[in-house]
Amino acid sequence: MGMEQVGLLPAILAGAFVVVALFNAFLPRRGDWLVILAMLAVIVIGFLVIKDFQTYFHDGEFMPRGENAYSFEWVNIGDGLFVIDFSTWVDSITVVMITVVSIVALMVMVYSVGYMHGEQRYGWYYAVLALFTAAMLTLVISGNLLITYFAWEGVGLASFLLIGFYWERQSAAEAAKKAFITTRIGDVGFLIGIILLWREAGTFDIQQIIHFAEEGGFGETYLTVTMLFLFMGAVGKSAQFPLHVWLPDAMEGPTPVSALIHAATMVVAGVYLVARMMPVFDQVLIARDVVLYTGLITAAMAATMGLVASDIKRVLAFSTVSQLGFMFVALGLGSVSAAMFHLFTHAFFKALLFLGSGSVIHATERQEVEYLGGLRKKQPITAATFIIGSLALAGIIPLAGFWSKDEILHTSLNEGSLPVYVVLATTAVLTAIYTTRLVLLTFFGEPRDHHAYDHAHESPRIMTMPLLILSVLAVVAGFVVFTPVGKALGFSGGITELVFVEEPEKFHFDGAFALGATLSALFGIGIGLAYWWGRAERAERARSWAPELHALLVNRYYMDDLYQAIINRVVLGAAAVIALFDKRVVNESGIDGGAQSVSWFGFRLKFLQTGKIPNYALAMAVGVVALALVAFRTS
Amino acid sequence: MSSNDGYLLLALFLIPLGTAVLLMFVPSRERGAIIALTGAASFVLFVLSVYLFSRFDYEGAQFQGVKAWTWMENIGFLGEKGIQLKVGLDGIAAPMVLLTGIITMAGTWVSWKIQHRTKDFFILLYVLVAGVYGTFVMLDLFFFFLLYETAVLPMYLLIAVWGSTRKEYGAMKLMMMLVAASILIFTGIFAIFSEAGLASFDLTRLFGAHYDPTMQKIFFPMIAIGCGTLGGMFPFHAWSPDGHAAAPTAVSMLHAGVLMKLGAFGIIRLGFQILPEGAAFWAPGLITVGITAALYGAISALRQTDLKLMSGFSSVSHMGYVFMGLGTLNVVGMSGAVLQMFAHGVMTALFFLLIGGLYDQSHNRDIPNFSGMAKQMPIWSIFFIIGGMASLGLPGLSGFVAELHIFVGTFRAYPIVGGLAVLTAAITATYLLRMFSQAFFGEMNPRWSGLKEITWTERAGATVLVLSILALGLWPSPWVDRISTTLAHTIPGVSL
Amino acid sequence: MIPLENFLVLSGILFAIGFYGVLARRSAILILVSVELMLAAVSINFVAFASYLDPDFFTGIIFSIFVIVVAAAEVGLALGIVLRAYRERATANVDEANNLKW
Amino acid sequence: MQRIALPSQIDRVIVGGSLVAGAVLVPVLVVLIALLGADRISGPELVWWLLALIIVAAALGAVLLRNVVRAALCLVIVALGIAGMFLLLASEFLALVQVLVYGGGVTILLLFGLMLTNAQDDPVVQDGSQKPFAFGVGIALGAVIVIAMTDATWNTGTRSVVAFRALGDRLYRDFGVPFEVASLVLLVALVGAIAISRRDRDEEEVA
Amino acid sequence: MSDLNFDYSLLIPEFILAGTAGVVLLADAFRRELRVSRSVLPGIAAVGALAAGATSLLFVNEHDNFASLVAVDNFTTFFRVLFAATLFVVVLGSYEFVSREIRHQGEFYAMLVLMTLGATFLAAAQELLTAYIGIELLSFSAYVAVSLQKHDPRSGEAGLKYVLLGGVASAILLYGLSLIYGSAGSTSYAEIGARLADGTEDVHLPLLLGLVMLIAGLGFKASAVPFHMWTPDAYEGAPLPVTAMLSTVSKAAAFALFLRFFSGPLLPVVDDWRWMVAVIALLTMVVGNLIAVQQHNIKRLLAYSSIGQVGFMLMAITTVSDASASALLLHMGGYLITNLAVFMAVIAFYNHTGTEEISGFRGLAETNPYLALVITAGLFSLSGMPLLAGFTTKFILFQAAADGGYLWLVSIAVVMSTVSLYYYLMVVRQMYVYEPAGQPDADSATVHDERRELRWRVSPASYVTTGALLLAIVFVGIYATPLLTAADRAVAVLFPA
Repeated sequence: MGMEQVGLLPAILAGAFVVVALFNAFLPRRGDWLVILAMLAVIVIGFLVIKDFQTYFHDGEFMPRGENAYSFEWVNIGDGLFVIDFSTWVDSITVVMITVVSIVALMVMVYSVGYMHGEQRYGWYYAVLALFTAAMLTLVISGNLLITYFAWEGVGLASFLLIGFYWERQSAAEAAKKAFITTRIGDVGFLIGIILLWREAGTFDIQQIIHFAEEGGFGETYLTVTMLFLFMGAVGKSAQFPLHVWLPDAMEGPTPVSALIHAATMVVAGVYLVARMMPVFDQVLIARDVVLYTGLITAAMAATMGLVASDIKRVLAFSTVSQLGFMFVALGLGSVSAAMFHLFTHAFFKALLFLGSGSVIHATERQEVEYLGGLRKKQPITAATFIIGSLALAGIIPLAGFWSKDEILHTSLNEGSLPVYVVLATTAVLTAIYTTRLVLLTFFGEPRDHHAYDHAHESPRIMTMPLLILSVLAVVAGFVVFTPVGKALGFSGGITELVFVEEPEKFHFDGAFALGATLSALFGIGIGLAYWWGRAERAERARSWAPELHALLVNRYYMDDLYQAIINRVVLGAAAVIALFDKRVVNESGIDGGAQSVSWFGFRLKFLQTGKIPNYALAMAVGVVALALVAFRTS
Repeated sequence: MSSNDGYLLLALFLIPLGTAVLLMFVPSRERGAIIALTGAASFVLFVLSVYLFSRFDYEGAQFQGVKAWTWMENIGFLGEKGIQLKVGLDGIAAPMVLLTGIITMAGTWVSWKIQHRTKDFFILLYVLVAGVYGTFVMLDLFFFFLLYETAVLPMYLLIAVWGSTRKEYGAMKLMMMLVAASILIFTGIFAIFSEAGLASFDLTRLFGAHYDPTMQKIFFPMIAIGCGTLGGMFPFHAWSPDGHAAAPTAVSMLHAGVLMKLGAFGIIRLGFQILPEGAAFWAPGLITVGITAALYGAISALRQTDLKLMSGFSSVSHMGYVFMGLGTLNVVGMSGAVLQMFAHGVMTALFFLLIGGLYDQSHNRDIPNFSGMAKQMPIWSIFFIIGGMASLGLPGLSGFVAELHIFVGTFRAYPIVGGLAVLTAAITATYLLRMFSQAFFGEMNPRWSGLKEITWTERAGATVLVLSILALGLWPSPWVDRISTTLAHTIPGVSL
Repeated sequence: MIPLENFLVLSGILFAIGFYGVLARRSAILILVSVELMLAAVSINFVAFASYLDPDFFTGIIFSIFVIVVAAAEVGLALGIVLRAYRERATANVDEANNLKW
Repeated sequence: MQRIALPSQIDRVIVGGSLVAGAVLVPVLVVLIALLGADRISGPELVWWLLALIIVAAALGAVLLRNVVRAALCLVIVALGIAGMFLLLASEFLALVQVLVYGGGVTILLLFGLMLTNAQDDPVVQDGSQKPFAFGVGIALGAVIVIAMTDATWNTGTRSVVAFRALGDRLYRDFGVPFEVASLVLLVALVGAIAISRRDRDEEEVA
Repeated sequence: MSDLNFDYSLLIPEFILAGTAGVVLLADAFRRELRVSRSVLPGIAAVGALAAGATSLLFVNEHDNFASLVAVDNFTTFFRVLFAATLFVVVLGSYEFVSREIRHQGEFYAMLVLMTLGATFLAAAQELLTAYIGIELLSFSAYVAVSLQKHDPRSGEAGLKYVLLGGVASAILLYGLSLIYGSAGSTSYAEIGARLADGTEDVHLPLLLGLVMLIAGLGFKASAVPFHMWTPDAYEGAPLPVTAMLSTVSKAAAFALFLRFFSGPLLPVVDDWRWMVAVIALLTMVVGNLIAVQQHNIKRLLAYSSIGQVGFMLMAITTVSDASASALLLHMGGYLITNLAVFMAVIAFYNHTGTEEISGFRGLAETNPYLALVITAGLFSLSGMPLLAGFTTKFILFQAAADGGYLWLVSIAVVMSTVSLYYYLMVVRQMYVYEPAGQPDADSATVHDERRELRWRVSPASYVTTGALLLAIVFVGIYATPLLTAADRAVAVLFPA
């Protein structure tokens, strides 16, 4: 079992999806075990694939281009003119992604057994989880941009289905719609980008495109435009400014789904994509700058919004958006390694946080922080793991988040510029602040909704187990960058080398820098503690202190309203105009008018038929005379 | 494909014709007999269609299974092989035959619940089917057009008698517009025949004949508009929303599913294959019309509240892709057009089937009136969502494969238009998801608590259609190979 | 010798006068009278042509005989029909026979 | 129903017509005779002119006169004039036929018709409202014909009197079939006129 | 002169028809003495028609003429058979109608027979006089037949209009014939052709005028605009079988003469008359079809529709050639069959309902589906819908005209053909879409049974005739080869290679 069989990963889950989706009513426990078993099998095979990958790695002479490990010709027109290969591609990025996806997915699936217990459409839930994971795995192993797109849309579909899982709630239905349409707009760009790449390179194969780009096959402007289009897809999927609006709403879905899809895996597809295409981005620095600033704006903006959000999941969502912004900043600076590293660690602690918040929601059936509080007594495990996750997010040494965020900050100063670094560092402080706020309001202080508090209890073990596992990962995941750990994991040069294959560089650990980062995180935590410790009402004060700013943040910079206005006024307005055009001009004037004019002519002409013999004779006479006159004239 | 398969091609339209004739002699009270007869006929047709599609040798670009029977020869202006009953299949017609088989079967199944003059309905329906099949396999211009018109002929009664809402208006509009469009085809055919000077209507010979370039430039748009009207080409699409809104379920299915494809097929056969220079000259026009229609239909659909009207405009939009694909003049884009013909056929048939399943119970199709239908009719909703996803071009479903080819082909020729086309797909997503979120999700409207899930025949029909959507979406090569080989080798002036 | 044109012009004038009568008259019988004028003009033409251009076969003269006979028969038949119409509406005014129109 | 006495009508027509004809014809006759005397025209031509004048005048009378009986009688004059023309054209037989059929049968029929329909009761309605158009078209038609006739170059040959025998030969032998068909036409006219105009007394038999 | 052929056996079908007419008249006159009921009259007429048609078939591929007046060739045979068959169908299909509506049945059938006889002469004539007398026989018997529905004042009015305008038209035609006689110096087609081929410079204008008048006269018979004005009125007023005859035999005969005369003798001067026919064809198809849209009476509708059809047929005269001539004959055949089917069905309908209004056809599909089917098939065929005769014949006719270089005219014809579909659909809509008058709109089973009570049957004779015609429509629509072959052979004599 090796890299050639990597295609099995999604295939198994896809099979599970089909079986469970169609027959869940007939399966014991609605088939959740089937999906989890499939997931386990995937992990096993995934492990074997990585092992196989390591053998290449061990050869000293690393062969990341194991060539397209497996290829199946899906479409072939004109003998190679237009070919779509179902080819797989395994390299270091793939390995990271497979690891993240399979671990988080398994955790979420296990967790869901408890969380979703008793839900109607329980089987359907698992089926879609399987579908999602299959699509996500396809996305990361694909060696062909179109297949990537294929999977890209597949995860979007699964996301849509899961956000709208509680479709009886109008808000969920709306959120699902919003998520789908918003990401779809990004996908338009993605598809255009893919086709533009094909147009010049003549292939959809990623490696061939990269090769083509590196040889300078594309024109400069052309490639810039193309890569910006491609990046649109990433912006949509990874909820970057200005298409970030869907992700907070996506929290309408079940919380485990948020953990899996909207924190750990699907939303990082954009990061993955840019990382995957980085050699091409390298050819056009303008495009990379766009990536950088998009990430920067998003990171800062989302963090500020996270400060005031009241919904526990939304805070996490804004945090996700913000952290994704960090990753894009890294990518924009050309540092795939930093981005992927952050992606890796973020997946674990953010999944942990989401699952933890799910545990809270499960217990209290409330998710607004105003109504929570003091839960640490009722839910000690949840609280503990949640705090670990929060610290990781805030970037406290030596938790996972610290290492990766530090790497990004480091890169931003080294590769970027001071302003970029300042903004990012400020954002990191903000991150620490809202994280602290979240933790304090949820687990500390007095319970503000006693009804919810009284019914609260620790979640069952099936839910806490994944929390514990993930919290461990949130602690240790960052250590993989150290060479000994990497070697212990079977990567001879450590994971750093794995990620920095092209031009091996070391993990930039800089003591002073790290100290600064830690201090700034602690500073943020301090602010949070000082402000919210035991005093939830401070939120009210914040509102009165700067009402406009507060309103701006609570209303998410009015971007949702702006979009709504655009849709209502511009799009629907245009639709109304065109509908009117269709009705009046095309139908009533064009078609009915044509028919009526025939009828009108008939109506007029029929009165020639007066019924009087002399008139009839006159017609004949006129006919004869006219014909004769014309005849005479022409001859 | 051996030439003996020509007999099967002949059977393709003789069977429905025979069924129609047989039905005339079945007493209208014998519903069982009617159902048995139509069921058997549709199944046989389906099997035949699948068989022929699979037997088609995709390596060969030429017409396969060619058989000819002399009909008129050396009479009047007709010379050697003047008019023949000549059948044959190429890679463009093969998927169309398959499409017809699928939709005929599904359409027959869902029509069994018609109570009012069932027999007459099926007679007309099978005449229509005969016309459609015949047009696809016919290699004689005279019979091509005869059967083309045959497919249009029963529409008036089918809509006016068995339709709903503004059925008389819709029926009359549809019929008159389509027949009016035939004027242009008629004229074009006359001109082609005269210009070719072969004294023969044999299409394969007409393909090779010499036509004056000016003449081609004059008559290609006539053919394109004439056939395009049946294909819902903007701005001659006006019959489509109204006609579909009024038509009974199976008729909408067949009409939007197959008949509109007949229009595009006509453009390929008569326009591209006979008048290639005209086609080359007018290709930008086709592209313009196509992208306009795609955008126009999609934006109009945003505003529609009637489900069928929305599907109607959606069809206009999707058929716009077809014309766009044809206008690219390259194999990828044109293959996309043909794929889209198939894909749109199946998915629009699914739409109409499902809308019919709802309307028969609720007598209402207004989207704002519905809410939370997924609760009341989950199976129906799932089918609908699959159809919708196919329509908005979700990978893995048929629509994506087709649209991808069209986009790629268009980008090759006209990148900006291609961009607009991809954008249209996003608009499609918008109106479909608006509809889903409004009608399917949310609180269930108690007014509809009496609605039942769609019947078993409808489920069966929908399943067949969904399977077709998935088949093309997941494994397109059987289609693509047949189509692209034929396009690359049989149409002069088409680049790779 | 009288030029052929003389006869032809005369016949033409007669024909035109007859046609004028058909157009201007309202009485069915007077229309018949006018038609007879036209037919008479035809006869002149035929006979003139026959004797000037076709003296050997004089088909025109034969034709004229038929024309005269048919014209007479036509008058008879038409009168029958006119009488019937007259009985139904008590007028021979053709303008009033216009129930069938449009 | 008051019927106007036929004889007095005819008297008036004859007297009035003669006066009018005399007033017109005498000067013309004088002119023509003068021309003849000057050898400008031949004898037959003189006759032709006279006849033509009479024919045209009578034809005009037939279509213009308000009195229907006078109009019908004008037709007789035309018919007789044309018979004269036939004589000029050397077809005595045809002249005979013309006089018999027109001067006799047709005219009588028409007069009977006039009387049976009381057409003269209401003389003002005789001309229709489209008279101006009729006039224009009539002039135009006449002009067209005259232009055509005078424009042509007729290739006239020698004329000879048609022998009765030859005529009979041609009529009954060569054109035997049309002749027979003509008899069918007459049969139709006869049967039809009777069937149509007959007052049905046997109506009860029909039901 | 003595070399003329006086073989009277060539005229056997005509003699049979004439005899039939005589026998019918006598049998009616002496029916009391002979103790026969009136129902023998249609029998006699039908047998006569059959005999005439059958004997005509003896002359297939004969190429002879009678006294240079009447040609007996394939062309004649084609029309003889066509006319005899039409007569047979009309007599058979209208038997019930006539026994109810017509008082003078003997005269009526005799007139129908004599119309047919006149029409065959038109088709067979080799010489203008014969053609003329044929026209008059056809016209006279038509005048009489139109007026014979004596209890209906419309019949008398129609007869009056027809006979007066017919007189004018025949005068115009005669004047035209006299001019052609004068220009060519003969009335024989062959000689006219020969003389015109020698050059017409000397007599160009008279010839042109003659052509105009000839076209006007024949246009009157064929009801071409603007000489068509009598048509709607006469069709509406006439008894239904006569309308059927007028729209079929009378028209076809005019076209037979058109073909014979214009394709041979007038071919040398084709440039002089071609545009005239084209203009008239254009006017005819446009005016006929447009006015038809506004009609409420089925007979009137069919009258205008037949005018439209004449426009189409005139196109074939415009592009005179053997191809278009055979296409014309094919179309003529198809048109005759179709029109007869419609008329026979309308007659059957009228017999039961007594209405000619289009709105009276409401719900016919419920009350008599068979009849509705026949009418629908007929109307669709007239509008040129496929699988029916109209499509094939029209397609070939139009293609022939297009090949003749008149594509613009053809395209207008196709447009008008579409307009025609519109008004045919209005009739179809009444039959199929609307419920029978006075019926509730419901489809419960009980109402369904009650509807069954509304069903009525057509008489066996109507059933047989309409059924046979329906089959013929479909047969020609699907396999027109035999008819086209016959047409081709028929016109072969007009265009010797």
